Amino acid sequence: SNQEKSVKGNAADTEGKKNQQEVTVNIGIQQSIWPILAAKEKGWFEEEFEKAGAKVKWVEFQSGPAYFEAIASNRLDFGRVGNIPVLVGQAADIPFKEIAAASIGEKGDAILVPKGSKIKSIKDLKGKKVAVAKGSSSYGLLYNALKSEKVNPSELEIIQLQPDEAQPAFETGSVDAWAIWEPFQSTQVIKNGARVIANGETVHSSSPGYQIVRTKFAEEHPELVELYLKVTEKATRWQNENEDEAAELYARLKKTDKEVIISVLKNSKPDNMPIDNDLLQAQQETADLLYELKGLNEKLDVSKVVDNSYIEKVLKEYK
Amino acid sequence: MSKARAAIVAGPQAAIKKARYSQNNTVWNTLFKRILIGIRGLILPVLILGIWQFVGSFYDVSDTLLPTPAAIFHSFLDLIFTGELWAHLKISIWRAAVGFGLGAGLGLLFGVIVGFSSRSEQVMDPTFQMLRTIPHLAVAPLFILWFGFGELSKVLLIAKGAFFPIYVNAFLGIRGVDSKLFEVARVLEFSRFHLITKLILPAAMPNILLGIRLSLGVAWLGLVVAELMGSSEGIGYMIMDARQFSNTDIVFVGIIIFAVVGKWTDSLVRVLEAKLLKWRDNFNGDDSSR
Amino acid sequence: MSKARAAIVAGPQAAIKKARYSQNNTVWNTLFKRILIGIRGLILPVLILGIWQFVGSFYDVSDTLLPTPAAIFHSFLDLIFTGELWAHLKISIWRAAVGFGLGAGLGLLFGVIVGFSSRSEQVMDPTFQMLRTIPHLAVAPLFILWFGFGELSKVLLIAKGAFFPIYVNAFLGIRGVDSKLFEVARVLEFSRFHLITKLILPAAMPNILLGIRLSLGVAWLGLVVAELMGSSEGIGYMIMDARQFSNTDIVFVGIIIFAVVGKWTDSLVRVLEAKLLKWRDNFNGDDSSR
Amino acid sequence: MSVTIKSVHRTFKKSQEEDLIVLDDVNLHIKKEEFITIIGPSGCGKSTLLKIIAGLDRKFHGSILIGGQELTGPGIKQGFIFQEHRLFPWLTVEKNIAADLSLNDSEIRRKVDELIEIVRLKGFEKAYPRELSGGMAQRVAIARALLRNPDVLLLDEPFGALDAFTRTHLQDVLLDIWKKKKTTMILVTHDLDESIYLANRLVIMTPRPGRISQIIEIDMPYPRKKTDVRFQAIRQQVLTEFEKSELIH
Amino acid sequence: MSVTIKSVHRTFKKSQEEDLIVLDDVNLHIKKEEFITIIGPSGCGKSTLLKIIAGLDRKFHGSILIGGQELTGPGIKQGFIFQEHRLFPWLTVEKNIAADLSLNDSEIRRKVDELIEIVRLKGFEKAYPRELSGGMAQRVAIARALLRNPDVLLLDEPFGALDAFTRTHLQDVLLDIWKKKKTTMILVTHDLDESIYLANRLVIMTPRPGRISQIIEIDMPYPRKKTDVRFQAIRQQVLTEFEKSELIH
Ligand SMILES: Nc1ncnc2c1ncn2[C@@H]1O[C@H](COP(=O)(O)OP(=O)(O)OP(=O)(O)O)[C@@H](O)[C@H]1O
Ligand SMILES: Nc1ncnc2c1ncn2[C@@H]1O[C@H](COP(=O)(O)OP(=O)(O)OP(=O)(O)O)[C@@H](O)[C@H]1O
Ligand SMILES: [Mg+2]
Ligand SMILES: [Mg+2]
Repeated sequence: SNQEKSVKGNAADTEGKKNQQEVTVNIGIQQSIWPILAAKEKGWFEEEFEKAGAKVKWVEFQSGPAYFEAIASNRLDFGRVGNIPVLVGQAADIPFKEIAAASIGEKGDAILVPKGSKIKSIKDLKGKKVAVAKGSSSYGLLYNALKSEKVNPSELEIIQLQPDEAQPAFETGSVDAWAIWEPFQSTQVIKNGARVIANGETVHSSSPGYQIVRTKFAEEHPELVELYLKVTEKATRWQNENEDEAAELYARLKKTDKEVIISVLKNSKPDNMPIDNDLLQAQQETADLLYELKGLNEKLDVSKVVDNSYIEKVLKEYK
Repeated sequence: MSKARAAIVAGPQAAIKKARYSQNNTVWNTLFKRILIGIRGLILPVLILGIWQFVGSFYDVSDTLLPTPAAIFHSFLDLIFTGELWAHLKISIWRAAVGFGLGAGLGLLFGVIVGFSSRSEQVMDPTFQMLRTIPHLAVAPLFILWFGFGELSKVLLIAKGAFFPIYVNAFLGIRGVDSKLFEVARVLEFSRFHLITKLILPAAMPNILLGIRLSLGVAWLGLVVAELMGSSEGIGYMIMDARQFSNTDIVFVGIIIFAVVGKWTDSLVRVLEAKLLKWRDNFNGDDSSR
Repeated sequence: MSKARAAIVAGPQAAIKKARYSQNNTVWNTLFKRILIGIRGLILPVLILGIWQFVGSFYDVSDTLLPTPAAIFHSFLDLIFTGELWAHLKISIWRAAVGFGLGAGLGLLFGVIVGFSSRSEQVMDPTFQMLRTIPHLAVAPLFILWFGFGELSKVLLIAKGAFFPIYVNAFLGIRGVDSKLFEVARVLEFSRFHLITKLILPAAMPNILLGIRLSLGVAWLGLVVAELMGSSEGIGYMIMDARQFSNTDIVFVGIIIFAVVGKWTDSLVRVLEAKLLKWRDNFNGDDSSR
Repeated sequence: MSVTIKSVHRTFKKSQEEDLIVLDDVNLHIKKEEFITIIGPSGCGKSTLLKIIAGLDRKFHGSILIGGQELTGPGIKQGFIFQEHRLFPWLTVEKNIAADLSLNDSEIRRKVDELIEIVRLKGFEKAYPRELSGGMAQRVAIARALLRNPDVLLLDEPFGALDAFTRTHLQDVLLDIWKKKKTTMILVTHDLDESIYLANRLVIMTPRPGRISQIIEIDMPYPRKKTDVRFQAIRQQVLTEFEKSELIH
Repeated sequence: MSVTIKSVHRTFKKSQEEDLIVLDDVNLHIKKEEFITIIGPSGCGKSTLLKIIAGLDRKFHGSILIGGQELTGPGIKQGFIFQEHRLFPWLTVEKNIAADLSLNDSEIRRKVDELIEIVRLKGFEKAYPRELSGGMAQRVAIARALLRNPDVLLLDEPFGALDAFTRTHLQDVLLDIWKKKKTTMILVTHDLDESIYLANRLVIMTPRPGRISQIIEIDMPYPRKKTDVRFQAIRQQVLTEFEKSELIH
C-alpha cells in the first residue's frame, strides 16, 4: 500500500494530469541462461509489479552495448550486463546505476582450444590466432589473461569475431583459440571436446555481471527498483535450490541438451549481492586495462556508478 | 514442321481438323507443361540437397556447423508440431507485410512524384540516394531512440529497406516512358490523374513490378535486423536465438523458411505481372515454344 | 514566348541573331543550371542538419544517441587527420569494388543467360530467387566455414548481395525487349554474339544500369555485415567497433561516409547512364525545361 | 478557328558545331474552316511544322496564333493524328479511342461505337494494338482524334497505310466532318490525288531549309471526282509546280 | 529462288472461344526472279503472309518452299522490309544499315555509303532514329535490307511514307536491283500505280478470311511509263477486278 501510493504520486508528478497512467517497466533480457528467464517463464515479475500498479515489458537484446543505447533513449529501465559494457556505458556518460552484482563470473567466460590442440597455456598462444568479440566480457578476460602471463597482445593474432562466426572458425581450426562466454563455452566443451585453458578463476580476474537501472527511473520509482531486486532474489534462490528443475526448464526453453545447461549453470552461478570491494577492485583493474588498450578514452572511477543501497535494503528485508 | 507436312498431303480440311484436335488437347498440354516447368525448377535444389545429405552422412561434419538435410527436416517437423514455427512466421509475415506496405507505398508515391517533375527530383533525389546506402544495422539504435522497441520501429526499419528499390524503379520507369506517348497525352489534354493512371503507371508497370519484387525481398531480409531489436518472436529472432545455443538445425530451418517464403511471394508478383503486362509484345526467351 | 514575339516585330534576321546570341551564352547558362541543380539537391540535407544541430544544442539529447553535427564534424576531422578514416575507407572501397565486380559480373552473366532462354530460366531462376531472400547475417557463419575469415569470405558475401539486383534487372530487361526488334535480328541472322551486343544489351541497358545502381548500393551495404567477420579495418568495422564502445560520433561519421560514398558512386553510374542512353527519346520530367 | 503561322524558324542541333535548319521563315495564314493540305518531299519539315502548330514543340522562333490568340500549348482544341499511330499499347481499341474519357458514359460509348463503325473496326473493340495490322492501328488513331471534335485538326499522313478503298471512304468521312463541324483542317500527305480531292488550298514545301514554295488555290466544288477533267487538269498543274520546286531544290 | 506457298492457313486466338481466321488456304507459286506485288484491303493478312514466308511466324498450317526446300526459319536469304521501320534506336543511321556487319570493313563501308547515297540520306549518317522523319527512317530500313543481297526480298509497304519523287526514285532503284541481282521480289503495297509499275504478276487478296481472289499477269516491258495508254488500260482493268473482289467481300 505504501508502494502504491508513491507510484501514484510519482506518476502524477511526471505525467501531470494523467494521474491514472500506469507505469511500464522495461526489463532487458539477453538470450542466455539466467534466473530471470525462469522468472519470466513463471510470470513472477508480472505478478509482483502488477501489485505495485506497474506493467512489465520484456525487451530482448543480442549484446551488451545495445542495453546502453536503449537506456540512453529512455527505452529500458532494468537489465543485467557484463563487466565491459558497463565500463563503456560509464565512459559514454549513460545515466545508469549498478545496483547489484549478478554474478562473480569466475567461470562464465573462458579461453578454449579445440580437442587435441597442443596449446596448454596462455603462453602457448604466442603466434596463434585467437577469436574474440571485441568489447565483450570475454575480451576483458583475454586481455587480463595475457597481462597476468605477461604476454604482449601483439605477439598473437587477435581476430575480432562475433560468436556466430567464431564458432565455425573455431570448429574448423581456422582459429587456434576462442575467448567466449556461456553457453558457447559449455556447448563446445561437451559437444566437441574443447578444452578450457584459462578462465576467471585461473587468471584471478573475474568477469562479473551487474544489475543496472536507468538513473532517472530509479529516482522516480525507487520502490520498483527494490521490487525488481526482490524478484531477482527470489528467482536466484529458486534456481540455486532447484538446479535440476531449472536445468530441465532451460533445456526445454532453449532446445538444448540438459547436460550443456547443467554445465552452464555450474559455470555461471547467479548471485544477487552488493558490489563489494573485491569486485570493485577487479572492475577498476579491468577499466585501467581497457584504458591502456585505448578501448576507453578516459580513466574511469568505477565506484561512481555503484549504488548498493537498494540491494542492501532488499537483502535485509528478504532475510 | 512434320505436322504441317502431313496436313499438306491430306489437304486443307485435314489441317483444320488437326488444329481442332490439338485444341482439345490444350488443357492437358498446359497442365503437362506446368508440371514440367515445376520439375525443372526443382532440379537444382534437389541436387544440392542430395549432395549436402551425402556429404553430411559420409563425412564427419560437426552438427553444430552443418547439420544434414534430414536433421533439419526433423527440426522443421518439431517446430511445426509445437506450433512454434507458425507463431514466429505469423508475426514475421505481419511485420514484413506492414513494413513492405508502408515502404513500398511511400516508395511508389515518391517515385512517381520525383519521376514526374525534374524539379522535385533535384530537391529530393540526392537525399534519398544518400539515405539508400545507410545500413540498417547502423541506424537501428536511432530507430530505437525515436520509435522505441515496439512494433513501430521494426516496421519502420523494414519500410526503410522496402522504400528504395521501388522508389528507384518507379522513378526510372517513369523516366523511361516514351515521350511520343507523352505528346499524345498532352494533345488529348489528360488531367494529372489520367496522366498517371492511363499513361505513367501502365508504362512504368514493368519497372514498378520489378521494384515490388526487389522491395519484397528487401523487406523480408530486413526482418533479420528488425528482429534483433528487442524482439522475442519472429523468424529473425528464432534464427538469432538458435544461434546462441548452437542449434544450427533450427538456424537452417529459419534460412529455408526465408528462402521459401521469399520465393513464394516473388512468384505471386510474377503471376500478377503476367496478368498486368499481357498487352506487352516482348521477348519471351529464345526457346519458350519448345 | 516574349522573346519570340520580339523576334517577330524585328523580323526573321533578328530572330536568327537572337538565336546566335543565346547560343554564345549557353556555356554560362549550363554552368548556372548545374550550380542551381546542385544547390537544390543540398536544400534538404542542409535543412535536416540545421534542425538536427538546433535540437542537439537546445534540447537535452544524449550524445551517445545523437551527437550534434558539429560534434560529428569534429570527429570527422580527427579521423581524417590521424589518417584512420582513409585507411578504413580504402580497404572498404577495395572490398566493395571487388565484391561488386564479382557479384555484378556474375549477375549480369546469369541474367543474360536466363533472360535469353526460358529453359535455363526454368532450371535456374527458382533457385536464384530462393537464394535472394536468404539474409547475409544468417549465412555469414557458413561463409566463414567454407571460405575462412579472410578477404575471400568478405568479398563473396558482398558479391552475394550485389548479384541479385543486377541479375533480376538484366533478366527482366531482356524479357522486356520488343519482339519486333527480335524479328529484325532473326531476319538479319545475327550471331548469338551480335544478338547480345547489338540488340539485347543495348535494349536492356536502362534496366541493367538500374540494376548496377541497386547492386552498388547493396554491395556497399553488405560491408557492414562482411566487416563483422573477423575484420579489424574498414568502415563497417569502424562503425561496429565505435558502437561497441558507444563512440556514437564515430558511428555517425561512418553513416555519413556510407551515405556520401553511396550517393557518389550512384551519381557516377548516372553520368554513365546519360552517356549510354543518349539515343533514348523519353520523358525527362514535366518541368525539365524550366 | 483561324491559324496564323508567322515567320517560324526551327533548327535542330545536329552536332556540337552544326545546326540543321528545318524550318526557315515559314509564313501562312489559314482561314477559319479552311481545308489545307501540305505536300513536300520526305524530311522537309512537315511533321515539325504540325507539331509546332499543335503546341508540342516550343523551341522555335516566330509565333503561332490560333483564332487570333497566341498559342499557349497543346490541347484538345488542336486535334492531332500523328504520323505513327501512337496507340497506348496497354489499352484495347475502344479504350484507346476513349483514352481519358470514360466508356461508362453512355454518350461517349455511343460515339466510340459509331466511330469504330466508321473506321471499319467492328469486332476488334477488345483487341490490343499488337493484335492489329498497320492500317487498323492507324484507323484507331484517326477515331481517337475524331472523337474529340477539335477546332483545328492536324493530320500527319493519316491514310498512309490504308488501301485505296478504305482511304477514299475515310477521305469522305473527313470531308463530311469538315462540312458539319466547321473544323479547320491541316493535312499532310504524299498523295497528290488526295491533296486535290480534299483541299481548298494546297501548300507545297521545299526541303532543307523547309520553306513554303507554292500555294495553289483549288477552286472546285465538292464532292470532287478524280476522273473529272478539271481534277486532272489541276493535277497536272500541281505536278508541274511541284516538279519545278523539286528542281529548284 | 522460287517461292511456293501451299495451302497456308493461319488463325489468331481472338478470345478464349473465338478464333480469327486470317489466312485461309492461300496457294501461290512464285517463280525464280519474278516480281510479285500484293494488294488487298487493310487487315486482310498481307503482313501475316510475308512473315510466314520469311519464317518469322511458325504457327501456321500448310507449307512454304523456298527454292524447292522446306523453309526452316528466317535468315538473310529472305530479306524483309517491315511495315514499320524497326530501326535499332541505339544505333546511328549508318550503324543501323550495317547492323551486325562491321563498318571497319572497307567493302561494307563502301556499300553502306553507296546505299546512303541511293536512299538520299547523305549528311544523316550519324543521326539517331529519333532524329529522323518518318520517311527518312523508312529509307534507312530499305537500305538495311538492300545491303544484304537477299535471294528473296519481302517488302511490306516499303514506300508508304515517301513523297512521289523519292518513291519513284526508289522504285527504279528496286527494279534496277531486281534486274541486276535477279532477286525474287514480293512487295505489298496499297498503291495501284506502284503495283503495275513494278510487277510481273499482281496478286489481289480479300479479307477475313484472307484469300487470293485474283492474280493478274502484267505483260509489259520495263521501264514502264505511268502515262502510257497501256499502263492506264491495265490500271483500269485492275481497278475493276479489285472493285469486284471488294464487292464480293
Ligand atoms: N528530334 C529531332 N532531332 C533532330 N533532328 C530532327 C528531329 N526531328 C526532326 N528532325 C529533322 O528535321 C527534318 C524534318 O523532319 P520532319 O519529321 O518534320 O520531316 P517530314 O517533312 O515530316 O518528313 P516525312 O515526310 O518523311 O515524315 C528532318 O531532316 C529530320 O532529320
Ligand atoms: N499478333 C496478332 N494477334 C492477333 N491478331 C493478329 C495479330 N497479328 C495480326 N492479327 C490480325 O490478323 C489480321 C491481318 O493482319 P495483317 O497485319 O496481316 O494485315 P495487313 O494485310 O498487313 O493489313 P495492313 O494493310 O493494314 O497492314 C488482322 O485482322 C489482325 O487483327
Ligand atoms: Mg513527317
Ligand atoms: Mg500490314
